[in-house]
Amino acid sequence: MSRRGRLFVFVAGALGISALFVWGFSGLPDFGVQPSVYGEQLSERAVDERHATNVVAATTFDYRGLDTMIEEFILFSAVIGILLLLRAQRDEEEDAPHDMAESRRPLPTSDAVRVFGLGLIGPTILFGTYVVAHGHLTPGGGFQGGVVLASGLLLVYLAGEFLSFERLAPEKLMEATEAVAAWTYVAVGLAGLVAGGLFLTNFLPLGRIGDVFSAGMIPLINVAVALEVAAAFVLLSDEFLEQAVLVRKRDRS
Amino acid sequence: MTVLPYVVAAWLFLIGLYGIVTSRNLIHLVTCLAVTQSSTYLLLLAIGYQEDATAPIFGDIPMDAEVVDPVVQAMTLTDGVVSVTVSALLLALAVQTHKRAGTLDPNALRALRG
Amino acid sequence: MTELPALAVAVPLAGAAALVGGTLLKRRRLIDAVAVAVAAGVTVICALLLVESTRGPIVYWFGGWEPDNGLALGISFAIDPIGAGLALLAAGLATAALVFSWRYFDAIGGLYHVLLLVFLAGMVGFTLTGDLFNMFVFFELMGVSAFALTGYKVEESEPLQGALNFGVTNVIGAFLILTGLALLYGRTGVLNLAQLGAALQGTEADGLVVVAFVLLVAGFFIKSAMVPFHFWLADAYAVAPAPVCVLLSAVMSELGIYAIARVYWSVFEGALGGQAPGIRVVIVGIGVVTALIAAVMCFLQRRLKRILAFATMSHAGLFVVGVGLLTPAGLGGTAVYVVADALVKATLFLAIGILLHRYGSGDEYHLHGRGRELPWAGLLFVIGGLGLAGLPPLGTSLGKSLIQQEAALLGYSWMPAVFMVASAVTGAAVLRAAGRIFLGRGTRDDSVRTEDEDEETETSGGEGRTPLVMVVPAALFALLSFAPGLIPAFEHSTTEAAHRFQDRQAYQSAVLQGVSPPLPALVEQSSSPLKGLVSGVVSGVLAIGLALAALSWGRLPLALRRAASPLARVLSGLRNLHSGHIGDYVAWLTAGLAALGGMFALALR
Amino acid sequence: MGLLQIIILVLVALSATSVVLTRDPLPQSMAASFYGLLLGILFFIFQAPDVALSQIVVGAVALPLMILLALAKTRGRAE
Repeated sequence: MSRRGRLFVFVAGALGISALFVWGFSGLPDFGVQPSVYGEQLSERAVDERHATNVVAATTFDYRGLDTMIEEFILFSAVIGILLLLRAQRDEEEDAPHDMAESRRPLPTSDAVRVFGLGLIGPTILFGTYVVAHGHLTPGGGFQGGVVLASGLLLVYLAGEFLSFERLAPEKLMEATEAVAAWTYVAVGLAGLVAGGLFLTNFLPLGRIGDVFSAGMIPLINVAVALEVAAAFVLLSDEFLEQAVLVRKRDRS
Repeated sequence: MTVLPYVVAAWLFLIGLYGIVTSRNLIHLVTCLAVTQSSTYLLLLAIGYQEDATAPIFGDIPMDAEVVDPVVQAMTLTDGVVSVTVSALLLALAVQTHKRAGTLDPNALRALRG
Repeated sequence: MTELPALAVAVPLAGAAALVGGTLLKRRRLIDAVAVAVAAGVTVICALLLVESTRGPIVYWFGGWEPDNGLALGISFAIDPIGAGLALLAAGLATAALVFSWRYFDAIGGLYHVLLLVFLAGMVGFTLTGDLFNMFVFFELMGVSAFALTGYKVEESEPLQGALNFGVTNVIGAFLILTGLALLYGRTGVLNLAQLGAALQGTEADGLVVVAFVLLVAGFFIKSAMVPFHFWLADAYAVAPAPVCVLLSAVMSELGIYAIARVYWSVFEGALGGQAPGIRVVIVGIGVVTALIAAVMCFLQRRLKRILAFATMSHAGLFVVGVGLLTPAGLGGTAVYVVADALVKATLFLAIGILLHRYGSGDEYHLHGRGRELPWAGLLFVIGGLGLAGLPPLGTSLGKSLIQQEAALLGYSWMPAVFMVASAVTGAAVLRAAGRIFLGRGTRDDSVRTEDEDEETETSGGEGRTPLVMVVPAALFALLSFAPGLIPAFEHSTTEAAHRFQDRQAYQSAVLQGVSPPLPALVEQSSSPLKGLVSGVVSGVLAIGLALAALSWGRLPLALRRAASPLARVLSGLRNLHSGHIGDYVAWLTAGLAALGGMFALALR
Repeated sequence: MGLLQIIILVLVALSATSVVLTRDPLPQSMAASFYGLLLGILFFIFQAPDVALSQIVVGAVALPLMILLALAKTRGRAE
């Protein structure tokens, strides 16, 4: 289709969809009034039943834990897919893999940036760990904390070199971490079976409300998710970074 | 004004689609797709929102306080992670496409005709 | 035994994660063996689930969160014979695809196997789940692993574009589903399918309910590639590796249709059921249009995989007709047809894989006459082509005749003509290609030079012999595709399953109260097998005739060829719509959604 | 609903529009980062701190970063 034809078809469709949305959305309750049956029920019982003060975490990791397990595998399979896609390409390009200590340096990093970056690494990792560990108590958890942890590792890249980043986070290790983390979630589910319940039934003591070690298996799952997310994110960045580095190298030569 | 969140959600959906339809760069297209997806976050959270209620986190608030719906938040969390994952995968495909075809412009990519 | 529902998903996922260890060790044969074993295990689990579900629905609450006072707190799997049957089909085909891949790819590591197992888990979970949001999550899992599998290796030029088009359109489909879900949640405040159905039961079908239904149907239509949401499908299938195509074509398209049936009968029927005739007109209409357009497109292709891609679409249109009749007999007939058709398409895709493996090409002109040394592969193609055409005693003929009978009862007396055209034309396209490849009939090359002379292949090609692990699955599927028509009990049990599938009250009480009411006694339907026999034979003969005509086109009278030239112009216009441009596809998707909404609005006013 | 909510909602709509209309992917990734941040703020106001936090780390940091890296990759070989 020509550009204009495409736009015409789209605009006609968009007008129709707008009408459809007006018709459908007008049946929704007014903004800010109605609590849902399901949500209200969970808010009422989560603290008593799960000893988790963060009801969102209790919902995500316990009441609707299967969703989260599948979501973790979405992340897992996307990373595997990207490895598959980009790896094929790297095999073709990496003709001479041993010459490169010098040319692998992507960008000269200024000292100021380096110091700043190094200074941030510690706090970032600390903050990430905190976010993960308190996921069942306060906002945060495995996903948010996992990305923060990965950013801590990426700061190494910012501060120093691609090489030291590679050394800190070798691809194989990250791949294994990712797989183990994904596997852990399933294992937690199976442990529920072994303990006599159904798949994903809590099998750990619930502890005292407000403690870091409370809310049964939720903190454990949070850690698994954090590892999964962090490893996935590092792998992705590494994969894309390596691509970028290879290109610069080629442009220079 | 009580319909504003729904209007904005609909707008995000349509403007994102507009971007995809008119895009001349696959990376731009993936970002537009992320905008489209954000419409679903807004819609879900707006449906679960309750005036004068607090976040469903009972750390510092009494047990009988009014809280907003935790289920929509759980769904939005899941949705958000799925979204960024899919975006990453599509970006990798775009990078790879660029490698094969030497361009990111959908108008120039016409190998799959008919 | 009670843990089977969870294991059906947990086993392939755990297997996939464990296989990553295998890829790090670089032991290819070990990976193959483990992957096949896991898939076979899932097949056994699904078979057990199928047997058990015939005794009544199986409900499994993850985390032990059983409903409290009839309110669902957690996520449930709710398994009935149709869902379990589809899961079994997916697992069986995945096992065969993995066996076939044993020797098919040389250079790939285990990441392919990991993704295939995740894909399997996604499909199984999608068919078993009883929760709308969970369905969305499995939809995405299926999608993500399928995009990656599609785009991973190069066969024809610009393959990644196929994966990108697939990815972008299907992700938009997922948004539509989620938006529909949000509307339903805003109205009812629940997510469990049975609970949603209970909440909507007897309510007035206002704009919100209709629009939610439209959004869900459109999202699932994207997955099952109904016109005008279909453009991505041929692009994706043309580039995916042949064993992956088996799963995409024989199961994934069907799952979109399954999902429509599932949400209609479990959620919407209570509110929209009074207007079933209006809904029927719209859905059946879309099915018919898709079946015919895709059949024409199918005949215009020269690459084997694209031929089959459009054949898949065309037959998916016929499935939609069957489901869209909104009666138990229509759904039961569709179930028979889906199983039979899946076996036929699996045979054909594996046969194409064998040709690709051997000759490094999947183009009927390039392969002209080269298949003479592989008469048995030619036989597979002929069985497949006749299967698409629905020639008795192949199972497809039974499924088609069941749907046609039911359609005629509902007043669609012209439906047999649609079925005959779609079946004959798609069958003819395959038979034509078979005639050219295996008999050396027809012209060696057409006047149009293709741009993809330097097509790369997904396997090394040029193999002197075809390994047994590739032949056996293909031959097995060819044999099995006769089974549905020859086992009389099959028809009976699918009809029964369809009755149960549509029993909303029983579904609700099984899920929410944990009580299964006794199964209703079935009214025996009087079927006239002779009628199906006639229309099946006619389409089979038509297919052969069309294929022969196409192969001897140059020798036909000039007048006839001239008369066809205006037709050719229309056809090239149709082909040009399939531009491979993602912007075009999304524009059509937008317009299609609006049109679908408009049609339902008129039908349900 | 409060004035703050209205203002942020309007800003979100405007920002999304600017993300789409910025045709060059490099400035677009910056616009997307800003948009992610705005959404995060909106979610805080909607009493969804978990989602807000996730939106900020993912939408404002992770996704734009990946876009930048993909760009670096494709820019390098632009002819």
